[in-house]
Amino acid sequence: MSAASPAARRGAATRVVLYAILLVFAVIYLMPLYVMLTTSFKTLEEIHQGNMLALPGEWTLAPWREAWGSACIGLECNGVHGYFFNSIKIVIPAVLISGLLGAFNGYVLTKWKFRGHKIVFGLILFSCFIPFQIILLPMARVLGILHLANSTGGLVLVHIVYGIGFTTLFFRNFYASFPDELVRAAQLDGAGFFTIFFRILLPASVPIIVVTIIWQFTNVWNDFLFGVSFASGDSAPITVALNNLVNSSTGVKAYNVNMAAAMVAAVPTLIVYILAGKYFLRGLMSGSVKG
Amino acid sequence: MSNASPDRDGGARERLQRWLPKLVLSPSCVLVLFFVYGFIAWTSYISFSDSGMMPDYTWVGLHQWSRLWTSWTWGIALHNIWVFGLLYIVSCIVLGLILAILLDQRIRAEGVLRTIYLYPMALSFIVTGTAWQWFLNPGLGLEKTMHDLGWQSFSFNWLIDSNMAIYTVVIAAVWQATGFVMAMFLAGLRGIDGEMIKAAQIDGAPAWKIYARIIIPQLRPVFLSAVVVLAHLAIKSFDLIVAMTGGGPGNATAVPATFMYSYAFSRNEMGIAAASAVFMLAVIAALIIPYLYSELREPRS
Amino acid sequence: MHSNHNRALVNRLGFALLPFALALSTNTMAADTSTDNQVEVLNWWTSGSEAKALGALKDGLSDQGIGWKNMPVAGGAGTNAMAVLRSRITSGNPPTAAQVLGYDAQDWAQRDALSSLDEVAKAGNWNEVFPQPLQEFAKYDGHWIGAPFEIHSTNWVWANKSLMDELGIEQPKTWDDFIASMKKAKDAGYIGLAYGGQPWQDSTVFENVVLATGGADFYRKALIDLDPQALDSATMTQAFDHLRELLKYKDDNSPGRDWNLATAMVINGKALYQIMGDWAKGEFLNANLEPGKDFMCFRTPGTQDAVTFNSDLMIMFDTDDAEQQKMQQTMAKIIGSPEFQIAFSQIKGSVPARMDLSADKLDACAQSGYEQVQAAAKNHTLMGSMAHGYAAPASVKNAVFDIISSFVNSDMPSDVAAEQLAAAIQSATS
Amino acid sequence: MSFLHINNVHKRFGETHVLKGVDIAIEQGDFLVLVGPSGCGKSTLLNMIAGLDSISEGELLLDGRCINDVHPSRRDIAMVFQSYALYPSMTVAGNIGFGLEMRKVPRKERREAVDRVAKLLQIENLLDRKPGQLSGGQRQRVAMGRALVRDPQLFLFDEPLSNLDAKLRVDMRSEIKQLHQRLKTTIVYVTHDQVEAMTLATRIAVMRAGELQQLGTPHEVYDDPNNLFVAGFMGSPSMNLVKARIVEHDGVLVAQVATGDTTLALPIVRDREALSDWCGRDVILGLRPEAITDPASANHRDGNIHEAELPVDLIEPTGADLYVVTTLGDASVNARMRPGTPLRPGERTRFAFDVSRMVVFDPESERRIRDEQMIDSALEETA
Repeated sequence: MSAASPAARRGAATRVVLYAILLVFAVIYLMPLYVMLTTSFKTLEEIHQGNMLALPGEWTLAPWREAWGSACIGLECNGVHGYFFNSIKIVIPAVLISGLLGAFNGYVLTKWKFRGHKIVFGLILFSCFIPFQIILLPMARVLGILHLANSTGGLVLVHIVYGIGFTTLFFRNFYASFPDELVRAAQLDGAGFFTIFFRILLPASVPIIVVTIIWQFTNVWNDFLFGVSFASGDSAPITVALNNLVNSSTGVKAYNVNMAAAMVAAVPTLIVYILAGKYFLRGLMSGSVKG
Repeated sequence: MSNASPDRDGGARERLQRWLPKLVLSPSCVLVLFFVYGFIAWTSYISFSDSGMMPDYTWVGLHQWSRLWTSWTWGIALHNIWVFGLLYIVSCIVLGLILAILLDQRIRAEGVLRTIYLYPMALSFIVTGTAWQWFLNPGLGLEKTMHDLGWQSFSFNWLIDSNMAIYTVVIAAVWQATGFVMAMFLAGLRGIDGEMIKAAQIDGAPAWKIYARIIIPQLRPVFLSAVVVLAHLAIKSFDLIVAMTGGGPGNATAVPATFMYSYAFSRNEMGIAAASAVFMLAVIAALIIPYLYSELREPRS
Repeated sequence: MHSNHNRALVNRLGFALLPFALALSTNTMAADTSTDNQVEVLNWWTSGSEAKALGALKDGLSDQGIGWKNMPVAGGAGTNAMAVLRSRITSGNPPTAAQVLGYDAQDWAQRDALSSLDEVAKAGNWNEVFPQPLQEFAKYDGHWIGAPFEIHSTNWVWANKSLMDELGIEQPKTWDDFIASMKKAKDAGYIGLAYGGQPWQDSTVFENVVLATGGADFYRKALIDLDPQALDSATMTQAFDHLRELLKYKDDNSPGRDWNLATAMVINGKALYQIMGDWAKGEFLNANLEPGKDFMCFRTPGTQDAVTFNSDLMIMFDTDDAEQQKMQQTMAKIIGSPEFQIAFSQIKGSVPARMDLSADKLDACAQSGYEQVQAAAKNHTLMGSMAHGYAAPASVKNAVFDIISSFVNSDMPSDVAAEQLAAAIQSATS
Repeated sequence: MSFLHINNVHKRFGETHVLKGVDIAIEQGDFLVLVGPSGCGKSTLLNMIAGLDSISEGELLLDGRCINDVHPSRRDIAMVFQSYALYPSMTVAGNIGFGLEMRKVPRKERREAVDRVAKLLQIENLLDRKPGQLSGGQRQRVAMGRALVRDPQLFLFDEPLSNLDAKLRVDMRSEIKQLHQRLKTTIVYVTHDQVEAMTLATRIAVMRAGELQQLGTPHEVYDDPNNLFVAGFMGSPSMNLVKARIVEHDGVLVAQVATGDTTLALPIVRDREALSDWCGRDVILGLRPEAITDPASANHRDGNIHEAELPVDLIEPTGADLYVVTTLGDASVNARMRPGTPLRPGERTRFAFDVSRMVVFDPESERRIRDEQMIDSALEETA
């Protein structure tokens, strides 16, 4: 009976158009991922002869095996697995430490305000936005002096320093929504600075902890500029290794291996994102729009 | 007097408690002061020095700056960042807004679609650049696919055309960031008072007019945030260029970020590199500081 | 020294980086782990042939009871590794020695960072046996500061022999012949010139064209002396015209292509020629091709009388440790020795840096190459390669890259290009 | 010596002077309500008592001990916050017991104390819940439990009822009152709601812009306000304030109010001595709505009733009362009459003024014009 009404029919038609547009966009957005995935399962021969958009005629895991274990990056033919673990070695301490510092900062800046706390926050926050080119030269020198040049340790330090801005922003915005009275009540109850933080605020911070971890994880994992500037050779993170791999050539470009390696580099952030996409979205929001 | 001594003891502990917050904040402050502001100062100084391969603290005034501004590649880099930045910001905002409005129509699979639009943000450009580079490669990607499908006259060789290469970077960059902008707008749309829209509907306004006259004007803060975030992403864009074009063909897609890297690390021109970095910082600061200022002072009122 | 793959990033970045940009790096954190009789050597020779070539040095050292702590660079991050070397030296923790190129050795010497090799040089008569143009880089202020490993030259054409035979092409002697032969290939549906569209490759081709167009004197005046009049001259305009003509014979997909992919096009018979340094020979040999039979190597037509070269130098960092000093001297001595020079080039594809050796043990290409280098050294036509940092400092070199690549990738008129080249060099040297 | 003595306390935040020398003294068992409009400094004063804000100047004495520099946790004070400030990740029992835990009270004792308080507040069944699962009223109880469990010398309440809906607020109000009467504890209670102040307090401190306006029993503050502000602030509907002129009429001091075509002359019976100096000068009269009634409801015994016929502008029945609005001078005046009084807007009717309850203010200083002795006698009355 709804079909009878012309208005309803027009409404239904609009819905169809609406879904069609959204679907087309979805296809466009998925295309690169699709191409990467299918290509990584194709043989080189099929890549050169077949259609980019076609599914693999014959599925092969060889490109993945090669990318992981035996592809040549620069001159070493051990695949990306070593660099993958480099990235893990970098990402775990960097995320944990910058997250903890950010949590402390957010706690102090919202619950233990002092004269000039806004200026301090502004100064910390501004560090999120600086073009990192401005710190490349002195950082290279400082890392050298600290004997951290070309080591994963150096990258951990770099990511901590330049992650503090975002983690502080997240925790500050989150704790700002906690009533100050909570801290006052706890003080009256006799709890000190750390007790209040660890017993009262931190247990209630699970959502923002998840957001921060996801945000920092993707940022650190996906970093290229710092990796390429401060680490090379054996200590390079996966992004740098991937770029080197893709641009290493021995006469033939092994696109399938490149794509497999790209997928290896993408899988951790993709998994994190798909598993915790909602939180990720929230993290993006609190990173940009005032929460 | 017997209870005076525990009080005094408590005094010391209380003093510690009073200092604890600042003490806890101080490592971050020290790190940020040194690694951000100290480094900014150092780089700024270097931009006025005679530094080449190694830092050299001889003051040369504006020499490096005048070399920067007469540099031919810097001109290209500036031109490119203008073209890139403008197209990138406008396209992201237009597309992001459209997607957000479409998704806001009580769409059935909203969660899935949102995830699809947003996932590029989770990937490194080094990863997706690999795909895009291949996708847009005339000999292998889209062009070849179209030819295979029988569309022989199809031609898309922007990636290797020095006049068009920068646009391929725009395409990939927009693809990556639109989802993010969409998410911002979506959150903005959800935050709008529904009663106002009901009132407009009762007044008989058609849907597009409600959007154009009532809803979109209210998203002003989101526009502002989006522009700020996108502008700073654009100026910082580095891996995106490296992964897609490497700054080429020739210097066709050089931007300030790649310019600085090249002058600092391969051309032994630390002075010019520092000047270009300071310039980038100045542009971003001009954008960000007023924004941060307004964001931070607002809660006071 | 041309590692096959490790300039990946460098090339991709397209920052007009030399394939042999200084890529010194370490994969350990500090040198204080080095034991008493061990040398720590920064280098980027890690490909099969390069590592093997370096093995000659390692063996020589171990004969003297000196241990070897290799610090090879994997991956192509040459530029940032340079930053690492900088910070290691400023933080007072230099390696024993490092492999560097041309102007970088001079830069470090200028900073008093290097040990003098005068004693070894005197004993080995280096002043006589190494060609003068190379000494300009290996010596600073009259003192030896670098031990040259070898000489690479860049004005080579690599050709597919069977394709030449098929098309009835003789080895071209003049520029016009050269162009004519490529036209023939193009008309027959082949690619005339295998071309890698990266700034350093653009400039490698360009320096060949300049040398072929203007001759050795002009090359020196324009690209080494950086004479503004020569740079913005009719001859330079003509050189750009020639380059433009040459570019007609490349394929459209060249931008960004690695040099070895271009070499592969010659090997596969897709393309007739490639203009590239003698490291390209390694690719042919790897494909089990034989010089003279399967592929041809000849000087770029019009440049037969001259050689543009580059060379790896081992520089030793100044140290107070007497033990280390002794080992540095020993290492320099080994590098300068005739046996090492031959053995090294045999593996690496280059020719010895010493001019007083017998070429018997080298392959055909290297034999003729060595003769040509010797002749050029005698005739003062052995000149540093602009594209590889032996003609001008990095800042100038990259300014040149900017213009050349821009010319290659656009339809810039030749006279404008010459004018801009002069202006860019002027700006870089100001 | 008073139990809690706030002695000339100042608070400055940078340039702004938030508290300008406040003096308050209360006895053990007193229920002091700090009342005033927002921004008057009452919450700041409460926080200073708690030790959560520092004291810029002056002295704070609790049971004879100066606590200016004593840490909040050692002042033996408990506080109930406006937002309740329940620890979100702890159960109700954890919340209530946290203060004891911090004071290293053994687990068993703690459990007993928590159970005792939970029973007192009838929240035994909620002990294992998290604050997020509680209703507003339940949270309020937990917050009180957290304060009660510690059995402190002094309780502080910071607008504890303002987040509750109207009905619950009234219920909780009387519970707090009962609790106070049962436990005989000393309480300092901040509110901006003058009804709460009136119903709960044994002593009310009315504050405005960092200054104490009046300290007294609810009755004093209500009937005998120190100044125009206190008069206007306390009571709902608020006191009627009308411009008048003091004249001597046949040897009788009257306040003349020009209203429409007639002039109303209200005889002065209170503060006569002080007002005799004000002959021929303008003043402001203050009359509670309940002091203006219909003649039948008026208390005629003391002969202090003065009647006048005035127009009825508006009638507002509230069920219990009928408020009638008329015009006196140039001001609208509220009168409280018996419900069911047959009136219609536009009519004229007789109003009975209880002049014994009339207070008079100096229009310039806004101070009350009153006899010295009257204060003394008022104090004696209450004592």
